[in-house]
Order: sequence, then structure tokens, then C-alpha cells
Amino acid sequence: MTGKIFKDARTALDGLLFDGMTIMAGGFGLCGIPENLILAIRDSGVKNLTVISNNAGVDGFGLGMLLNTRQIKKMISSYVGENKEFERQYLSGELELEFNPQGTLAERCRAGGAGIPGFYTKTGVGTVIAEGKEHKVFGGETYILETGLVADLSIIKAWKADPEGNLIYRKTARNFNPMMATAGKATVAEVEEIVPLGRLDANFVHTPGIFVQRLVQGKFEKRIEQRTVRQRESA
Amino acid sequence: MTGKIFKDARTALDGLLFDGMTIMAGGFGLCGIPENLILAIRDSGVKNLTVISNNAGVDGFGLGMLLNTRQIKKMISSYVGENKEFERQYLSGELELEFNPQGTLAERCRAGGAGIPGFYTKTGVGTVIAEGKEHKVFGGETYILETGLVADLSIIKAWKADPEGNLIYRKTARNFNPMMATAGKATVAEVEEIVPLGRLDANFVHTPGIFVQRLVQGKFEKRIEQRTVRQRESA
Amino acid sequence: MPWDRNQLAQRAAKELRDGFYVNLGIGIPTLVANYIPKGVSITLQSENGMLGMGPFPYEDEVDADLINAGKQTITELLGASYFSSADSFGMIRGGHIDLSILGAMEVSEKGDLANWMVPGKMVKGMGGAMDLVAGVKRVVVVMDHASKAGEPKLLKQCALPLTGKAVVDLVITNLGVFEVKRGEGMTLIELAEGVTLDDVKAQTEASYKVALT
Amino acid sequence: MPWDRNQLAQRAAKELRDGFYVNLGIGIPTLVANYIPKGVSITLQSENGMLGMGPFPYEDEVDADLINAGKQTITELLGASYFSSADSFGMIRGGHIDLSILGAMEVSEKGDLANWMVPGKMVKGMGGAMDLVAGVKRVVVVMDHASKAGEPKLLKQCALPLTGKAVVDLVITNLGVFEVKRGEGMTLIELAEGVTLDDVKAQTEASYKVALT
Repeated sequence: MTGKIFKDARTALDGLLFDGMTIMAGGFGLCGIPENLILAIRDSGVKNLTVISNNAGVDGFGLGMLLNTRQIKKMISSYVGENKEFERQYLSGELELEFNPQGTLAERCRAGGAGIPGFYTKTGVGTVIAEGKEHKVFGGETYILETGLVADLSIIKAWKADPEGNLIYRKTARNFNPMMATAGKATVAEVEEIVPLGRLDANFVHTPGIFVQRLVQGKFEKRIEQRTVRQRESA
Repeated sequence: MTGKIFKDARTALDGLLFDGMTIMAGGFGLCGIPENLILAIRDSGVKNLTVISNNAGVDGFGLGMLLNTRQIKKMISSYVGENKEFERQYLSGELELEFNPQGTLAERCRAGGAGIPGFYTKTGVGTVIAEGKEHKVFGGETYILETGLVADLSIIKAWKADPEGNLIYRKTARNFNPMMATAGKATVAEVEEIVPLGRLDANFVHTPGIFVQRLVQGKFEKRIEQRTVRQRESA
Repeated sequence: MPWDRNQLAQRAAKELRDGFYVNLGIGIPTLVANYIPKGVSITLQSENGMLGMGPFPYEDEVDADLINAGKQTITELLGASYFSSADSFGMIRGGHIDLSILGAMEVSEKGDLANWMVPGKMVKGMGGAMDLVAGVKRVVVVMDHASKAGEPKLLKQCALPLTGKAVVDLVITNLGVFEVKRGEGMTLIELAEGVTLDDVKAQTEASYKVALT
Repeated sequence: MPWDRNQLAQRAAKELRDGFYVNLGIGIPTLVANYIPKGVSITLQSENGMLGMGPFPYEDEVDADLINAGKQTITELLGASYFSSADSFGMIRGGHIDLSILGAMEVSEKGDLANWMVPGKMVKGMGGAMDLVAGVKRVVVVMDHASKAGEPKLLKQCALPLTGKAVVDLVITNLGVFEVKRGEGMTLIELAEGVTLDDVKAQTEASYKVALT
């Protein structure tokens, strides 16, 4: 079988990037983001990107790097509060922004990957989110129609992979990665470790390898946004 | 916290059963079915049940037992080929039957549990399944509207549980159990083993305990429908 | 005396019931975890994908892969579980979370809630707030009764863009507690010690009944 | 000589490509796994919730928790994974499976497929067939050219209730191979050794072009 493992993030993206494309990027805040693939996309110079990601990184890290280089034309996100450059570009009209409620965004990615072009939700009924959307009553309650999302490319971050592309995630670094893995026409995953075939327990694979076309092992900074700690009581 | 663990299947169902109710039952064929809870439902005598389950067991085992006692009024299933008594009751008009494509049935349970009252699918377009259903075009393709399913009670089978109700399944015995666990107003799970709190790896829980209201440890026959084997080559 | 932040959290904690699965918003709602009544055991959900959230970590426990919805480092308790954001919001949207406690800018007498944007200011996004108020079984708002400028926040109608329509079940302000019932409107059911009915009336635009308990 | 069951399976196996994820139906399609071409590695999906299905188990390996969609005991290969039926059909419906090979009662010249029910007979249900033909990227049908009674099964229009409309990409019968293209209809592209164009014509109701390769 043709191997899925690539030697670095740059070669893993080879032939997959084009101007004006749509990219899904996993992660929540800076947790579980594909750091190395984002860097490689920055270095590729590809532009006019539509990026679907819950957040937009911070100034100079994560997707924030693609904002600095003006490679992003439009973001589809639920919360972008941590990024000054984002704010500047948005307020100046350089950047388009589509807000989705977080659960709607997650479900739209899941739906896109599962061949579901539309689903009804009560999230956002009666708010600006519902404007222009089809409303429908089920069992006496009103719901709005949301559509499935797919991307030309999904870049995701997992903890471990095997050579088949089976993935496992770690703790809350899972977040949007599993659904986005299913919704990319091509999906490239970066992981902390590629283990030999058979080392992952088939019963506990989070993302089956069928969803992952390319795989790269990376080094991670894993920057923390809000380091909150408590003090040990003195003995 | 009020304990979720009950001493046997009968007490685990105490107060949850009523005539005319809708029950979701996990399992695919005889694999991963809640054997003990089905028995307890039979012994309870509750009747006029609507049962949502991919299959209907076999004569005298699994849901087949509730057919023998005429406790089931209606089945919502994808395939019922293994059951003579089912066939007899259906052909004589004693039993109602609603066929759903297997993937549509699985997704309807998942949707019901996730607060999604309706979703579009291309499965069944142009067939009898589509008759009377809303059609809608997305991106030039036609899809039909299917609705989410919920049940008064879901009975499911898992491999192991902890006292919080966190569940893990084993191999293909997972099948419909995870979605049905989310779609019951009450969900009762029977498992092979209840392990102490902390013994399940939080990263690899299949069904979070929030979905499981009651838990019972059972003994399982695990009958096999099609024992297919190959012979070892002689040395 | 109006309630302070900690008293507000303490009053909100009385809404917790044994066995509840609870989602706490950022700010005062987070403090509620410090006042869980005796004999009550609850499980905290973090909407990025976790049940069984514990307190902040000790310095040597900090884990970049373990954060809450506010992006703060946290810990896990025994019996915790992790899941995807799709599964997490399936849980929320599907009505499996018993209680959500969150802050607000405005609440209307019909239970409309506004807490995500102020027109003209940079909009950060609604995050999971719209999903939570639409999906969770019981929504409790904790907020100051009036804005810093002294403007009422309990209104006949919200002026700010809504997070959800007719979604709030209970409002706890520094002056007292209001119940909201669908189709029946708002009822003042409790006063902070030393606060009078007139104090409340003076700072409230919404109509409400009074039925102190 | 028309192809026998094994030759049909062997011909169908030529549709496999290296790296394909494949779902095989019950009957002749199951035999395809015995004829995977050299240098081609595929992964078999079982729609009840598994990737990486292996052969039938040895007697001492039989595991009641490990069955395929035909309820037969099976084994797992290295690199396998298990998932729920919802995830499994998400995979199918979402177009992630490269190839499905399945049997049929009737196929129309437009690629309509009927393989799940005969009116008047007990209906067992469609199982996953409707999902598979609607969702999988390429649908290959393997069947006898005519019924046991000698009636054609390649028809202008299916008489039986459909499993899917315009879903079949290739039909392999014991007489030859037909390609179906949307909007273009059917083309005979291959004959079994010793079978003539007249043999095919005599047993086919559907219109088809001929472009033998």
C-alpha cells in the first residue's frame, strides 16, 4: 500500500494547496492545533484562504501567523477574542468573518463528513444567527436549518498515529479534530508519535485511518493561553 | 451521589416500564444485545411496545422472546430476516413494522440524542423509503428529510462500566449501543463488569456516564448466529 | 446589603442538586464550584469536550492538552471522560446537561438573554453560549442588577442582540432572585438581606410579580 | 463459457486498487477477497462498525463480539478499528468508502438497482444496502445475467422496488461487463471467454452500446 507517512509538514502538503481554497483547522484556542502544518501553510505563501476553525489563534501563534501574512480572506469561527491583529483586519474590512455558534460549527463539520447536507437545530432561533435561514417546526418547537461543511483540506493534530492513519487524541486536545478529519477532501494529520502497526488498540481508535490521507510526525510548542494554577497548602 | 448501580435487571427497570412505551434496544443481530434487560422486560409483562432495534433477534432469543409473548406492537428496524415468529406475526397483521435503512436508523438515533429533530440524507432517494418525505436539493443533489428518534427507555449492552456510568464497548458489539444510550429519556446499561472509579481511562470512554442513569452487571450467553470458521492447514 | 460576587455564587450554588451535570460560564459562575452544598455531588462539563472537570492544577500538574472552555488549565477528576466538540454539543443540544449558570448583559421579562455582543464594539463571538442556553434543561443567569452606569439590566425587551429567546429560567442578581416561567413572565422570589422591594423596583425596567418565599 | 461464481469474483477483484477501502456484500462479493491482485492492498469495511476485517476465525479464535454485517464470525487485522454504526454509516454516506461490490436482482440501463424486496414475499429489510449504494464512491454489481427462470435481469426499467436510483457504476454478469455512466446509459465493455454478442443480446432487455476493450 502507498505509504501515508511524510517526512515533514511541507512535503505532507505538497500538491494540496491552492489560492482561494477552504481549509479546516482543528484545535480549540491553542489546544490541539496543527502547529507544524500551519507553519508550512504560511511558508507556502498560498493566499485568499477561507479557514474554518473554532478560534483564530493568538497574535503570532497558531492561525494568528496566517493573519499576520494576510493569507486568510475569510474565517468561519465561533470565538476570536484573543487576537489583536484579527480585530484590526476585521474592523478595517480586510477580513471576512462568519460567526457560528460553537456547537453548530462542530455539528456542521460532523455533518459534512457524514454526507449530511443539512440539519435542524434550535441553537440560535430568535437571534441574528437565524436570519435568512429556513425555519421549521418539529413537535411544536421551532428549529433552523444549518448546512454541512466540507473543506478542500483539513489539517488536524492528534497524539499518536499508526501507519494506517488511525489516530488517537489526548484529553481536551481532541476538540474539533475528529470531525474535521472526516470533512476534508484531503486530510493531513500531524502527531506527536507514529507507532508501529498493531500498537494502537483497535477498540480505542478515535479517528479511523480511512479519514487520513497523509501523516507527519512533528515537534510541538503547545503554548498555553491561560496558565491558571493553585497553590499547594503548606504542610 | 445517588448510586447508578442496581443489583439485577429487574430492579434496574423498576418504575421505568409502562404499556405502550417506546424502547430502543442496542445490538446488531445477537451481537451486543442487552440480554438480561430483555429478559426482565419479558418477565415484567409490559405490552404494546414500540421497539426500535436494528434487528428483532431470533426465535426464542434476544427480542425474539418479546415477540413470542406478543409484547411488541411495532418494530422499527432495518433487517428482520432471522425470525420465523416475526414473519408469522407480521404477515398475519399482528405486528407493525417500519423499515429504515440501517444508516438512516443509526443516524436517527444519534440525532435524537443530540437534539437534532431532522436531517437530510440521500439514502433512499427514489425508493419507497422516500415516499411522503420532504425532498430538498443541496448543491444540485436531491436529499430527503429524516427525523430524530427518541425513546422512553434505552436498554444497552456494554463491556465495562465504572460507577459513574462511563461505558466501554468491545469490538463490533458496539454497533447501535452508543447512539441509543444518548436517545433514551432513561438509559439502562448492562455490562459484563463494573470496575472501580478511575479504572477506565478518561481518554477512551466510549459513552460518558451522563447518558446512563442505571447500571447492572449481568451474565451473558452471547449466542452466535453464524459460526463461520476456517480450518488450520495441517502441518 | 446587595450580595457581593461570592454571595452571588453561593446563592447560585443552591440551585445545584445531587447528581446534576452542570456547565458553568466564565466569571462569577466559575466561583459557584467553591460553594457546592454538603451532600451534593455534581459533575462539571466543559463544552470543549470533557466531563468531570476538576480545580486548577498545581504548578507541576499543568498540561497544555487539558483546558476548559475559557482556555484555562484545569485538572480531571476520577470518573472523567473526554469527547469531541461535536459529541459535547450533542450532549448540550440534546438536553442532557441539567443546569447551566452563566453571566448576562441583559435579560428580558420573557426570559430572553443577551450576553454576546455590543453593536459598535469588536465582536468576539458567541462561542458555545447560544448552544448552552438553547439546549440545557435549566438556565440560571448570575449578574449585577444594574450596569456600572446604573442602567437596569432586567428589561421589558433586550436592546442588545439576543443569545437566546425565552431561555432563562432563573435570574440571580445582587439584589435578589427572579423566576421566569414561559408565558407567565418574571416573579421576584427572594431578596438579598437588607434589600427592599423599593430598591429593586427602582433599578428594574422589566415587569415582575412579587412572591417572596 | 459463462463465468462461474469464482470467475465472477475474480473479475470483480480487478476493480480493486491499491489503498482502497472496500465494502463487500454477502454471497459472491464475499469471494472477491480471495482474488485480491498482487501488489494491491485493500482495507475491508464491515458496516456494523469495523475497518480492517480479516478472514473467518479458526475454531479457537471465534469471538461472539466480532462479527460482520452478515452476522458471521470474523477476525481483525493489524491496523483495524471499531466504531459505532452511526460513525460507520457516516463513513459510508460521506463518500469515504471507495468501492462497494454487491449482488442484485435487477439493474436498469440507467443504473437503478433493485436487490432488497420482492412484493408478495416476506420482506426481510434493506439493512445497509440503500446507504451503501447512495454513499459509496463506486458501486459494482455482481450477478447472473438472467434469472433461474431465464428472465433478463438487465432491464430498461426495474420492475422490483428500488434500492437506489442511478447508483450502479459497473455490472459484472456471468456473460460480461457493463459500464453505466450517468446520463449516457449502459455500455458492454467485456465478454466472458466464448460468449458472443448474440448470447448477450438474447438475454438482455436493457439497451446498451458495445465498446469492447
